[in-house]
Amino acid sequence: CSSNDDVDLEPAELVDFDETVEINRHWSENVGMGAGKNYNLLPLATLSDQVFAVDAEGLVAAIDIASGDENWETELEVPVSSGVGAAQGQVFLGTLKGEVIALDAVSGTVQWRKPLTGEILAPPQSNGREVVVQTLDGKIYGLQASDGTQLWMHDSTIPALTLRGTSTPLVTATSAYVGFATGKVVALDVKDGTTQWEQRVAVAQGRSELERVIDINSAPLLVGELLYSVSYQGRLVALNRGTGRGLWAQKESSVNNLSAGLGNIYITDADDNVKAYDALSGELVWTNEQLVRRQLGAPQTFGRYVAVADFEGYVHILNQADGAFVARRKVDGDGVRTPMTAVGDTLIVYGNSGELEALSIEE
Amino acid sequence: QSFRVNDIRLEGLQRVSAGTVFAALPVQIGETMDSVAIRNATRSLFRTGYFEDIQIGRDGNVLVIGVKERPAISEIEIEGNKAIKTEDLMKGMTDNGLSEGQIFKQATLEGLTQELERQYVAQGRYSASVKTEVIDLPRNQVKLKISVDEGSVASIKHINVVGNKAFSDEELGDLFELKTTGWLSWLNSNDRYSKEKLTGDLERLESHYLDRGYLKFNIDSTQVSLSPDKEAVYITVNITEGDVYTVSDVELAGDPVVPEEQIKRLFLLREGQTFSQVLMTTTSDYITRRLGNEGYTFAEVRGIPELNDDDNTVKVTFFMDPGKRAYVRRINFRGNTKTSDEVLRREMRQMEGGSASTARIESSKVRLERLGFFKEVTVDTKEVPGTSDQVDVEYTVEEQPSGSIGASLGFAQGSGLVLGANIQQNNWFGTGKQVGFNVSTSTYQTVYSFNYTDPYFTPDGVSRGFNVFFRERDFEEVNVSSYTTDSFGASMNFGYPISETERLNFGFGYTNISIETGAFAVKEIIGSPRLFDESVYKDEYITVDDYEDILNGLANPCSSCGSDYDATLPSVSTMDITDDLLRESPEGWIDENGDSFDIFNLNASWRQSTLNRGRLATRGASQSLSFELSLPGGDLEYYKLIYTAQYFQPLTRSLTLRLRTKLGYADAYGDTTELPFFENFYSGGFGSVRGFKRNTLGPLATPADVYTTVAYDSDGNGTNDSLVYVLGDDGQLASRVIDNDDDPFGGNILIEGSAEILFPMPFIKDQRSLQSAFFIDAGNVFDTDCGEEQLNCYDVDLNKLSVSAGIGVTWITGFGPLTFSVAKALKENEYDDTEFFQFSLGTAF
Amino acid sequence: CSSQDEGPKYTTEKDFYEAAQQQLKARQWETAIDNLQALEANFPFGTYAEQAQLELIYAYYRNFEHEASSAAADRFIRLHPQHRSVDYAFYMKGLASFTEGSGMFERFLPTDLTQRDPGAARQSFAHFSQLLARFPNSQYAPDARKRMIYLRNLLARYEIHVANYYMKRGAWVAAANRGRYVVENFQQTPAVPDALAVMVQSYHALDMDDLSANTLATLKTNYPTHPAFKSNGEFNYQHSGRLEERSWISYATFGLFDKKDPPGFDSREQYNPEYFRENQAPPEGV
Amino acid sequence: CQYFQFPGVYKIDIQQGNIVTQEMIDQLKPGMTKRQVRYVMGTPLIEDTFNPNRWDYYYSMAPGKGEPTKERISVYFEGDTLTSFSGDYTPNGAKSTPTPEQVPASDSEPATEFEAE
Repeated sequence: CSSNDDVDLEPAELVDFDETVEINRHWSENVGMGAGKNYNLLPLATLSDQVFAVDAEGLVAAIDIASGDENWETELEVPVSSGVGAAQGQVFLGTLKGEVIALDAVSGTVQWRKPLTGEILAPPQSNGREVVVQTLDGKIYGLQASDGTQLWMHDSTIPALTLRGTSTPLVTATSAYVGFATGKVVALDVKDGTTQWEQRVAVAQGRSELERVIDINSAPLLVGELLYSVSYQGRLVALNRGTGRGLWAQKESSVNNLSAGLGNIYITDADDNVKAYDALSGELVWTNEQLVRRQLGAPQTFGRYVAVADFEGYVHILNQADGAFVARRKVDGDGVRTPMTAVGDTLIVYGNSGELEALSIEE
Repeated sequence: QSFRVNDIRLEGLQRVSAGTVFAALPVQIGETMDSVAIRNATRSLFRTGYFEDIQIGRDGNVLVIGVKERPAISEIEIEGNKAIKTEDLMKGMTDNGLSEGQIFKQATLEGLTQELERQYVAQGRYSASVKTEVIDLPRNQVKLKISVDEGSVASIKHINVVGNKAFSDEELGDLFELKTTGWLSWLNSNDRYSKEKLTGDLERLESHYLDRGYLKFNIDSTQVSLSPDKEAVYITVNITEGDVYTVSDVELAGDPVVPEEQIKRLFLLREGQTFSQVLMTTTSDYITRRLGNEGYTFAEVRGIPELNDDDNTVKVTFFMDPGKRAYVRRINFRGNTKTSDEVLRREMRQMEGGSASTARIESSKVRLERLGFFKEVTVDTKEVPGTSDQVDVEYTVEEQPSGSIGASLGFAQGSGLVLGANIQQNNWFGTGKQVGFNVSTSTYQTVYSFNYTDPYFTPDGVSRGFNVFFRERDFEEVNVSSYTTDSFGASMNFGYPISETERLNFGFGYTNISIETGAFAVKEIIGSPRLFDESVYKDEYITVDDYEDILNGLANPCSSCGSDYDATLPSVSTMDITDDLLRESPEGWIDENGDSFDIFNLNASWRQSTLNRGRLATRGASQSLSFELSLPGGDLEYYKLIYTAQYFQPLTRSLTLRLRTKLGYADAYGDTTELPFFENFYSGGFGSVRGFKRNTLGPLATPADVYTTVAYDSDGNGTNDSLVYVLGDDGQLASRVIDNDDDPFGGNILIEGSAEILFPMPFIKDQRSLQSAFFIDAGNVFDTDCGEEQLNCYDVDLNKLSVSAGIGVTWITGFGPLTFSVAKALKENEYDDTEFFQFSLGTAF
Repeated sequence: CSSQDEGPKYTTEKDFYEAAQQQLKARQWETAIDNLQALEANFPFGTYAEQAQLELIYAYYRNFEHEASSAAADRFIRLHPQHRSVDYAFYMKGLASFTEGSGMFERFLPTDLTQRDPGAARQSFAHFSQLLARFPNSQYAPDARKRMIYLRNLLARYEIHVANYYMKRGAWVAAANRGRYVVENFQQTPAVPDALAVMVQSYHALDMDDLSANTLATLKTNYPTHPAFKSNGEFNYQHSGRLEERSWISYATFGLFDKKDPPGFDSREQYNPEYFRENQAPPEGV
Repeated sequence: CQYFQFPGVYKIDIQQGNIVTQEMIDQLKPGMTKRQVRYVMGTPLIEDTFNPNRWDYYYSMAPGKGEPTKERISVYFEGDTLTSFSGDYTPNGAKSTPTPEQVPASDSEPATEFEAE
């Protein structure tokens, strides 16, 4: 008789291929204890020639992108849950206790601290004058960048059960684009918080609480006049940044940030397929299913390639054109979950155990 | 074209009965049929759900209905389910019409898979998925194969309270029932998220703040978020604490039916004190209860805090609405199928047709529990429809065996197999009378006794009873020095309550007791060494050398004289015993007081009990002081004073501390020299100091001293026909000490005590007839005038107490209490016998 | 893996039903129940299904499984409300709770059911009255009616016992109300004469002589031979508490010996012919 | 049953009937309907089945220790309206009425009363 074999599936095996390019490592640094046990993303931030990283216990480090030398290091002694946001000489962080901290980008000294009401899981973003922060309880705060006084607050009611993590706001000179756990993208005036437009990305279906989760955890991506956003168990949409009207939409489900390059939008969906959609028409250009169930992080374009990292710490480099593997390198045994960032042709990867590496491709 | 139907024929029916089809058909024989009627018939037949396809045709004037039945489910197989057992899944399936033998409907199957997934989500298994497969079988049957991938349980990884300044995260964390995965989570699965538990936790959090004066405390929002792999749950609670409020004033409002000072005494909130919600609600409960006692059972009292934000103070006003004075119309009892109504009703302190008082209704419930006949008693007051001030009170009881009935096969430690019928029933045929007759034999005692007590001889609870007994006890068997007592007698007792919780009992009786001492009775009982009775032993003695010859004679019989060893005995000369040859033997008790007595005794006792249950109590206290006096003029004059007490103190919701003590003092008076040894106190064993052999603590008896004797041929006819003593070399008759193991002798002072922690047995649901406890027992027996050579005999000396610790379990079964214990001696005196495991079933000795 | 338990010995419906019939006749209730259940499971819509359900009710009852029998009857009523013998199901529900009160224990030991919890009796009375209301001319109606009378007497006698206790206790209002409850709710039961006597005695003790007088008048006219009347026709007020009747023994022993306790009123022998020995077996299934 | 008893036997209080106070009596006015009387005096515990026009408010208290007290007042009706009442009370409250204090405070044992629940 059929013994009840457990039906859970194994992550896909690594496919072997002949590497067509060389990955070389410029430098590698160690930043504190890394992302820690809980599932929280601690995105990096780059400003002029420095990259800023923070570990789960509040150690902030500023490292020179070219040389990899550490410019300064500050110990905040408070659990940081939001990763780093940076703009015009200032670095911003959010903590589990709902406090926003601003540091001077050059010296690393704390400029001001501002307590808010909810956990901050996404890095505060700033355009130099205002800082926009989203807290887990569905509130968006506009703060004065110089001293942290609160300018405005936009509130939205969020469903009882949501996915861990919030969408990082996209802040421009005039407006702030934010994705909510309600499956909506909202454009707010950055000075007074009034709603410019609001667009629904996904509609909740299904009976159980779980089937009705349609969080937008990915940060809105601005490419030219179009704003791209994807929700969980919902859709990938392209919206006009001024009016919010939808240009095209594809049925998609992802919690990771998007990336753009060579006219495509790159996405790693909930089943860990890497896909490329045409930015203007929304056509599916290519799909790479060879990394299924390897818990992929957000894709990151750099040079002519797009990189994704998985739970075993491998960084896979694919061609932006056809999605084929070109190279692979193991960065951090504990895995890489935090979204990577790119400056020109160098890719900066931050492993879960605190390993920070800068990579680039040898042609 | 319509036609008249004069017959109906059914084709294709397999399992569905013709009756069901006809019942569903809207058309009867004799009616006219047209296309509209045919369509209706088809539709109504489809609605029965039994048929996949229906053809209605015509054969002349016969209506032909061809049906193809939907397949019936012959078997349902579920696999891969561990968390939810197959029976629960099956039950869920049968509830919505999917079970073996039922007709298979696709719609219900979809509904079912969603139902299963919903059940798994409810259990926190968010990543569960259910796949179904329908396999066709012959004879139009199908097999359902359901494979379940339960995934792993989403466990709580992180609970984060944002905005708490006054209390640390750990302090607030303790309030939560939901916990992050800890090392015990596999057992109590407290790291599994559930909505109900979260709401409970939030209420506890709120009352934690409100009880400490944070009146403006508010839970702004809570978020429950799930990691993308659906295996980790994060709970965030955002709060604003607000300031601490102190009480500025406490007032009463509404019409007080009871003088205000009496109510003011109940206030738990005082001016200047930090406000506490729990104190406010408890105060209003006390006031409601106080009004209830006054007869206003419909009274409602609400405490309203008025906040004054500028100086952070709060004025508390208690609004009292006594409502109508309520009266009890009828008191009903439910569940007493064995116990008669009067036995319950006579415990009532609340009268029908009288003003209802919550205190009396409540204390009546406690009195029912104290009877010990019921496992559980619940009380419920219902308003009488049509009146605004009358209530009916309903007591629901669940009966439990009250005593042991039927031939009880008991095995008590030390007294061996207790055989025979010893029936002790405290609720004889449900009449509440205590009746017991005991015909039991065991190695240690044979007892024939009958006792009868009517606790309610008068309505006020004056009890009257008597008992008659015949008892033969052989103390040797139960590790006490060798003697047997035969006693019989009768006694009469009566008692009456002197307050709600106290009773006085009196009794007087006659007992006749006679003692036979064995040959080796210990010195304390009868002096030794002593000469044996003349019939067997001549009062003569022989010299030591003759004694050795006899022994040698015995040791190596001569080879020539055949098997008959007697012939070789040397002839010896015997001499008469003179008193100076007798050893000095101090008088024992029997020498001084004789060995058969007629005693008239009088006993009186005072008993007080506020225990919450008759058996296996868990709260309250009870104590009793009893005094027994054998009246002067009887053959024996002694008195006995015994004090026992126990006290329960709940420690936590499930643990209770129980302290127990038993003190005894007895002594003789008048012309009885010393307390009769058979009335001595003993200690050790079950029910006193566990971990020690039964009755072995305390003074030991000094073994008897016995003259040496030998058989010899007095008249030279070649056979040993009489026994004679031997002259020792110290000029007196030789004697030796019988070194049987040191039998305990008991004493006239008993000190015993024990401290127990009662804990609920794990994995057992119905705890009501079970009690388990860690215990520390201590105790010993002392004697005011010990014999000179008596071992282990001390006057009262507390650090001579033997102490043991262990675990004991008591279980009330139909046969009576089954008790066993495992104990280790912590401190033991030199001669104590320890015993690790002890148990007794049926009515222990 | 799910080992196939030795499948039903019988293959067709008819065999199941025949087997069950023999077992019922041979009083093997246990096996009959199993067969009937197997029949119903495998042939839910067969010709014998309904009949099997009826037999099941009867088998459970005779096997002392009162709850199961009552539940099976409920199920039958729900499934076949218009079935021609659905009245049997109602009747059996009444019967199940009728004998509920006297389980194994009471059957062998002489217990006076009128002093025990009347809950089961009240429930049985309700079921029977439902039967009479819906099927007045069912074949079980006469027997149900007889049982209802027995139950009503039992409930009334229970009230009198309580009244007697309250009189012993000296709670006269309680006793009077219990008496009045019987007179108002249990007319024509043999307990009424005792109820009237209780009311006479209670009102007398409450010094409400006018109430006591006219209740006495009703008692005298309807039940002149009630034991409470003394030979000369006067009412014997047992509880007047006059001291002189007490013997010197009870005096000397504080009333412990030879205490004459007022017995209360119990004229069952005279007015309450022991109608119905309830362990008479109920009629076989139809 | 007041036969000679043990010294000091604890007897419980037997309280029967409706507690009637002077304020209740003062509110009674002839002509009130039965519902009004019932609101003021409460439901009478003794009702005569044969004579609906007469309500008896009887109160008795036989305490464990001490003298039993008895109060009685009967109320008569014509149809639905109150005509007269007689018994131990007089409208202007001449007779001392058992104020609630005389009803002894709760006699339950203090220790377990509150924590019994």
